[in-house]
Amino acid sequence: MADLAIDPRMELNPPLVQGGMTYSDVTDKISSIVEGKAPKRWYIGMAVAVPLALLLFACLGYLVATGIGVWGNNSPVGWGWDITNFVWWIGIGHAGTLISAILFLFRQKWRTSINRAAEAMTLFAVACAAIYPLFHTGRPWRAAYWLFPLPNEYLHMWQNFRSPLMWDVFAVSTYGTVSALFWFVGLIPDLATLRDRATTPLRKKIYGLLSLGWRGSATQWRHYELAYLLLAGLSTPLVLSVHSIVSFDFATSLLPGWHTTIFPPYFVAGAVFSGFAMVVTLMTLARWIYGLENLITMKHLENMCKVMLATGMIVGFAYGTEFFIAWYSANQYERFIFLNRAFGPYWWAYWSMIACNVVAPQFFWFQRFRTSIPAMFILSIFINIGMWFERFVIIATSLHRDFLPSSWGYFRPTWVDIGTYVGTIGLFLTLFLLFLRFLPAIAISEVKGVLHQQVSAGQAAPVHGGSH
Amino acid sequence: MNELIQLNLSNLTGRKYWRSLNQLADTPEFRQWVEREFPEGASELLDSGSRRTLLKLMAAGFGLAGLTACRRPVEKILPLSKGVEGYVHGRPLHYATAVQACGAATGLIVECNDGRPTKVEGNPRHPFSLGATNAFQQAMILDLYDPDRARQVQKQGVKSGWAQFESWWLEAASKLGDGAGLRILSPRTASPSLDALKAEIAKKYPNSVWVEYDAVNFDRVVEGARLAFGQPLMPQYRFDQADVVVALDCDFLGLDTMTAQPVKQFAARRRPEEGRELNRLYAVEPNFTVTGAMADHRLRARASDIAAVALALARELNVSGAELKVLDGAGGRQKKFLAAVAKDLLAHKGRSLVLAGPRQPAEVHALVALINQALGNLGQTVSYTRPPFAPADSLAAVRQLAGDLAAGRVTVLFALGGNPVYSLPADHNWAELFRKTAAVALAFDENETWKAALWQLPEAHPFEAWGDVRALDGTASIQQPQIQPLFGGRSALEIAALIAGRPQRRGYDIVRSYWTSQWGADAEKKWQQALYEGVIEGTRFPAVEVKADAARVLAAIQPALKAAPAGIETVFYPSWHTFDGRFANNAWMQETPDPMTKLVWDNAALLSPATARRLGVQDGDVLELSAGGRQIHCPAMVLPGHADDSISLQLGFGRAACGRVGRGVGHRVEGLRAEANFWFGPAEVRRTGAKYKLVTTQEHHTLIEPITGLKRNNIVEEFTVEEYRRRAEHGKHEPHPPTDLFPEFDYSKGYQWGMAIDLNACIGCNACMVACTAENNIPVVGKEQVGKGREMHWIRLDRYFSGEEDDPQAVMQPMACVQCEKAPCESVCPVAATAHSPEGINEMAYNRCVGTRYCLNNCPYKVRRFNFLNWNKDVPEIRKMVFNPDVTVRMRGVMEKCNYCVQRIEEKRSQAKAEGRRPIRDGEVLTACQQVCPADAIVFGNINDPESRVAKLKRQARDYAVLEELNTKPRTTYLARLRNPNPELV
Amino acid sequence: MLEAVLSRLGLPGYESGAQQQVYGVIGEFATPEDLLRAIRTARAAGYTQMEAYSPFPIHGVDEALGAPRSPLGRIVIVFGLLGLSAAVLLQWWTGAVDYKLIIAGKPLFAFEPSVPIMFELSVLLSAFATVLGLFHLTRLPTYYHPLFNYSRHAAASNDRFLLAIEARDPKFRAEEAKLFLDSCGSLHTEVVEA
Amino acid sequence: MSAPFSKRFDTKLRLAAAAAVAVLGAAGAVAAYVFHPRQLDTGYTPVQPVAYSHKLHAGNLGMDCLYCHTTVTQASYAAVPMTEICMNCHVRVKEKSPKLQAIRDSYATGKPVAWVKVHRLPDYVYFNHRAHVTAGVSCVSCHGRVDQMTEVRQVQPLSMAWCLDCHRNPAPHIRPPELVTKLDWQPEGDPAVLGARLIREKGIHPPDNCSACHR
Repeated sequence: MADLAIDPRMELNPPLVQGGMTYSDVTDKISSIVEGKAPKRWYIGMAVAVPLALLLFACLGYLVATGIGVWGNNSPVGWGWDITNFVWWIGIGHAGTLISAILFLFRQKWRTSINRAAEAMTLFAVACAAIYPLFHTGRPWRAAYWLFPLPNEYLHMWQNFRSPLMWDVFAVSTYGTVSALFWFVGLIPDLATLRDRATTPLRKKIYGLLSLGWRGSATQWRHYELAYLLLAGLSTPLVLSVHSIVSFDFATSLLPGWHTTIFPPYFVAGAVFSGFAMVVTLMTLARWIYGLENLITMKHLENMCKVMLATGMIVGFAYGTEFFIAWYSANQYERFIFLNRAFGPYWWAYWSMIACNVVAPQFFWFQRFRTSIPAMFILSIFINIGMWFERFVIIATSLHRDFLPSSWGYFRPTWVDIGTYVGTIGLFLTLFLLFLRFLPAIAISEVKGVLHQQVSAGQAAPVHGGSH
Repeated sequence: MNELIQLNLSNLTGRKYWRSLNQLADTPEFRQWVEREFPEGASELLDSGSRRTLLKLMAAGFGLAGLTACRRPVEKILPLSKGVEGYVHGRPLHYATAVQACGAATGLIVECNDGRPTKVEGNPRHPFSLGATNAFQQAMILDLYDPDRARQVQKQGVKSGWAQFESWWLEAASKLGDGAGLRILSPRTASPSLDALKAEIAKKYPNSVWVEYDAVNFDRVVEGARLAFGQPLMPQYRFDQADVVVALDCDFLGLDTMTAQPVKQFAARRRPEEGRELNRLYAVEPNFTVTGAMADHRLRARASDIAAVALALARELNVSGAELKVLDGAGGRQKKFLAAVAKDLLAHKGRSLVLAGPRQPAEVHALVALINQALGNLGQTVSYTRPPFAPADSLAAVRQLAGDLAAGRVTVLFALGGNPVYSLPADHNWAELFRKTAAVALAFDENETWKAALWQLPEAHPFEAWGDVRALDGTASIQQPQIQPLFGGRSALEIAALIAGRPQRRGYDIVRSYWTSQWGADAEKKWQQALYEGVIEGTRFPAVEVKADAARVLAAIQPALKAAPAGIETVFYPSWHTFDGRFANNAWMQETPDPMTKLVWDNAALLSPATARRLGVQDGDVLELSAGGRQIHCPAMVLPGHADDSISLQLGFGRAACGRVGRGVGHRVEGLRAEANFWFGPAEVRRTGAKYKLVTTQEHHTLIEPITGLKRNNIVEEFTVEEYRRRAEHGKHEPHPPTDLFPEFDYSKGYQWGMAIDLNACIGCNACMVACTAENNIPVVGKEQVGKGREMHWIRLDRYFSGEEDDPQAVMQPMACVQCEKAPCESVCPVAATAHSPEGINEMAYNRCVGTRYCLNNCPYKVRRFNFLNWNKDVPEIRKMVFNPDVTVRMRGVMEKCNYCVQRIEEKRSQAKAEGRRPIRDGEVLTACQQVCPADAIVFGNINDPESRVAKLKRQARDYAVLEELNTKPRTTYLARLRNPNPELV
Repeated sequence: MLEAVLSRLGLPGYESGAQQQVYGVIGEFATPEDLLRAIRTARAAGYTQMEAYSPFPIHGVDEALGAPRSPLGRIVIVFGLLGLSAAVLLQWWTGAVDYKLIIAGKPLFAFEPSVPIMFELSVLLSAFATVLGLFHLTRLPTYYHPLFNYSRHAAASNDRFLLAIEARDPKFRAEEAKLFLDSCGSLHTEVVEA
Repeated sequence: MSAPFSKRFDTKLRLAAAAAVAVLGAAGAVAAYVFHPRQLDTGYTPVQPVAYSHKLHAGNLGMDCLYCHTTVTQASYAAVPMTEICMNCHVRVKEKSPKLQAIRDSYATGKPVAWVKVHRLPDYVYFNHRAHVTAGVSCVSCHGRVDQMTEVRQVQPLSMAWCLDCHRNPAPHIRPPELVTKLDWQPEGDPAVLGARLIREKGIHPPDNCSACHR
């Protein structure tokens, strides 16, 4: 974070809110997205996203009816795309919490106009992620047995809380819940704004109910600010814990390539990496759809590029460390598994990962790339792909050639694997577009708060006379 | 005893019998109920395996297993109306019987649950079983319930009946006169009762001919003895007496003897712990067989070069005193090898044994007999008795038959069993010839012969029919039915009786009367005893005193031994999957991998790496093989250690007329197999350019890592006898106990189950795999799924090659769940579906498993198997009769694995408790794999009892744990493979 | 029917004899600074029961209004510890007491593998406590409030800053208060009934 | 502009919320009771093809359970008797009774009588009568006072939890094996004391690991 710690005085310069906007301009601009008609581009987006989402449900239905055999999973590769996608989605979720919580604690004011969308992204990513652990058993109804420690008079049986999967259940569900709370608490004042602006009685009722009767009284703000701070404080260790615990799924096993101690930090860095990549992808899209240049400024995007550069380097370093430790451990299996990653049957996956995760972010050393929308869009896509490959490499290449050469195998995805994965992307985009359409995509009150500081620093014109 | 059989057969037909007593939840109400409850899943439910599966899905449906109880399917209990002697519902009954293959019988004991045979075991009293069986005999039980069996008497495919057939026959018989037009074609049989009937038929129809033919037979062995000693004889080997064994193209541990006896005897000499010194095995062979894998020294030679090798060996040993002409072919390396072998043999006169395989010509067998005689082995390690079957040159007889058929000299042809149209030499179009006459086919399934016949009669399974059979040494056994014919089939014996015009035609009467006439006075007692023991006293043939004049024999045979022509030759072998085609429709066998190639659901043209390189052939390239104007296509597969310029082909595939399992599986090589190259002969090879997908269960076949080229050392341990002796002096090396994070769990009390597997005894014969499949209701998944790595075998045989690719050594490693005390699978299961019993068994609770597959990922031995799909979905009703009622049938989404046959442990435990709460004795609980193992390589027991066999073995210096350094503390440990090399050859 | 019961109970909204009550006087200001100035003057003038309404939190308002610190933190701590102990109990009781299954020869209960769930449950309950605490302290959801009777209340969630002198203020006299707020530079002042 | 929601709305909202909580709580409690195996699984009393009364035979006539259920001491199943066994007596006793027609038919034709199963365990459960009976667990522990039932009724839930309760604390259910079929037998004093003694003497330790029942 060091490179991000902006001096409180410097943070206003260049101003985060541009185009000499006033409080009401902020309100109008953001609210208009929700109140006005959806632009054509939004419909284009939905036209792409919704069919894919439907494909997801088709694939899941087929899976449940037939069995895991419709995927490519086999012995020895018991986990394939299912868990790969799970880890990938969870990782993507991290950026949202990180932006809204950690940057909040670090007083990174520039977070304000992106945190809302980022949090939404978190929720939707977690939702997509949650699909996999549930369905990768092929019999999701059995989940009742293991997701919750239900006391029951029939079995006297309990979960095995030593299992990292059990930790996962708690970590992911907690993460999802807390993120949702955090997100909703942030929404309340803005929903009140929409309520007050509402022209139709229906909107007034809906937003009225959602905003819980928020009035913005000093008393409310007093508790509200503390609550927000506390949630941020809780989310920060939480977000770090989630991917650490996900990494335990692998780290606590004894499989060469999984059984390693650097996984927690390495996974968290990777998560932030991929998360920010996804934020950039979505923000550039949102900007394109709604023209939010003055709110999502180049400064936001450039900062995020810097974060990607930093985390990208951490991840790259982790790759190197793995090889070093493998060699240094003098453990035959460990050594083989890593050489096998780079030069075995899955070499293509490994080198795609390196190209996307280590090489691609290097462009961000240059401001030209950090400030070019097309460049960062493309690079962010590359990073998303690269991070998917990272998870695939970790899972598949470690599993397919473990201890006994007699039971070595190979994993080939089926069309159902692919459909399920693409489907979750569709679901994710659908949810995100709906969010853009019906909820304030940018935290109105927070932006005004920032604007107020600019005003008091004499950088903006808050009001042009009374707006009667 | 026989009353019992009569009774329980007269009661009900097998099917109903089973349905009722097993209380299958299959009543109409139940089915309706299911449909009501699960409109969508119902279809899946109704044809998904047994009701166990049904209920499991219901449990799933309600989320909590207990809730199933709240919806109560009405289940009926249908007790017998009248009792059956000795029958207790829920307690299996065991009956002794015997089955024969290729004229050799093996004694069996069949377990029957509620009237349905479910499991085959060896009969310890039978000299060729000694309590063990091979894989095929284990799989026979599945054939019994094969839904594709012939079910109906037909005339040219039109439904008919036994009565119609009999009247037709009486009609036809009346026209037969002296029987000049009568031909009977049957597999080799060694059945006293049938011999008696043959005699009657011969008396009734003096000019009739009874031809016996088997695609795999011992003709040449017997002929060889005739050459050597002037009379047709069958060699009887004593491998346990031989310190040095030289096998010339003889897979005596594998498919060249269909019995367990040689393995038992051989393995007895591979256990240094038992004090006797290790024997030494030299193998000279074209194909890389399991015998070759066990050999201490192995010489690759084409089948046609074996004669040269034998002759060279004979000269080295100076069998005749006179100088022998040696065929060219024995090259430099061979000479060195043979010199060493000869020296070793001479050093062990009377305690050595040379033998040749049934593929080799009679001359070679004669020469081998001579060698043994010269070494003074006759009467020591090999003796000769008269063969249990009528000796005859079946190829000549078949040629004659073809001629007669072609010339229309045959009016009625009986094909009693087997599948001649498929397996007879390709010189003639047998289907055509059969159609030229009134052919009567008694066939087990609607096979090629059935299709070509006029009358089509369903044959009874050996477990359905009375009979008697002789083992190779003459020992006779009664073949006792376990269940009434499921589809009203009859046995060859009964048809023969019909032909002979006997008044009594029931198999029981035929067999009973024959033996009563033999026994006279106390027949009843003897009969009871025969049924009970499974062998008949004093029927073994005495050894014949033989002496051959070396010079004369050599003079006679040397001209016959010709130098082998250069160039590629093809050799025909029985298949580990279908043997000669008879098991083609047996899914268990199709899915059990070939021990050397690990190939499933296919056969292939095996060739050496060098030859493959020369021909530019890779695995899966389809070859066109041609000889004598005949062509066949077969995919190639490179087998390290195979002899150059030789192609091994396995019989019994590409069945055109066969059940749903075997139809079109593999490629038919019989099309190339004529009288001239019946066993081997020159052939042309051409690449067709086509590709064919061959599926194996083992992707990587050595312990050498790719990329690094390092060897993995802690999986298989091998020592030479010398190294081992030195090691043994230091005693067993105990690994430094690693310091654990947590205190050890206390396993010091009560029974603690453990297993020791002797890699030095295991020959990799697959018997354990099939036995496990039968015992534990293990599903079959098919070629495609195996190709995806989804085979379900709880125990598998890992085969690793070592040494150079062209001439490697091989070692077999049976690998099942090793029951780790610190099981990596347990700690990762989120629902505790796999946990440890206080007795050290890593248990799998199927009904608890949710299917995360984490345990599979974390298992370093990769022995866990996952039901990726509902493998039991399409199991036909009749096929369900083979299920073991003591083991749950698993549904999809459930993990499963070996659990040391815990159902057998629990059975013995409750028995021991019922008998005054006595402790379970050592050796009382036998796991399925242990019980069947012909090499006694698997020992199971209580490791807490220092006197138990397993505990003793685990104290051996060669006992080791696979992947010891992972500190999983496996309960199954292995005894290192030992090799006993000849110093002169290393 | 229900209505009758409710009015007999005299619950909020059903008070018998809807006597006209006054919530207070609300004035509107253009900037936070103006608002703060107004509050300070009002305090100086002796008003104690006041409430400010703004589209975003303004630093200094609480001090100006003399409001106490929020007790939310203490609530959250308590629930956090509750979650922690719940996690320990759950894992210890299920594993070591209720069903003693031997898992990989490990102890029936150990601290190390229990940490993740201990942490997660603490965070979960803390988060719930935070949100429910917030709702409790700010009386959310409460859909009716006199503020909404103020004709320009919508401005409070947009770009205006309101100050209300409430009727319960001992010093409250509607007319005085109105004049007072105007004097503070209120752009629009109203007497708002409850 | 007037307020979007009236004061009454809040009141109603709170009342509704309170009501919802109350209803859900009640529903939960009811479900917990109804779905408890004690309620759900017990009491099943199917109509049998032959109106056989255990009360008459085992109770009034005092026939021993083992007379008909011959296999309990030898096998895992407690076999329902063969028609033959009924006929042992009923060739002479009530040989004309129309109630017994089904029995006589079965005996004549060899077709079994289709009794309806009362005590059903899920299929992946392997219960062994021999193991329990020989250890001294009385029939009554699982089947109740069958000797007082005209129609056999399931009196115990037969759920896994229920099995475990006894496996973890067998003492109250252990008696001398020769007395297992004496359904009305009561030891003088606390049965648990006697049970504990027998357990000590015979070294009975009921397993509670998975494969004890699931294979």
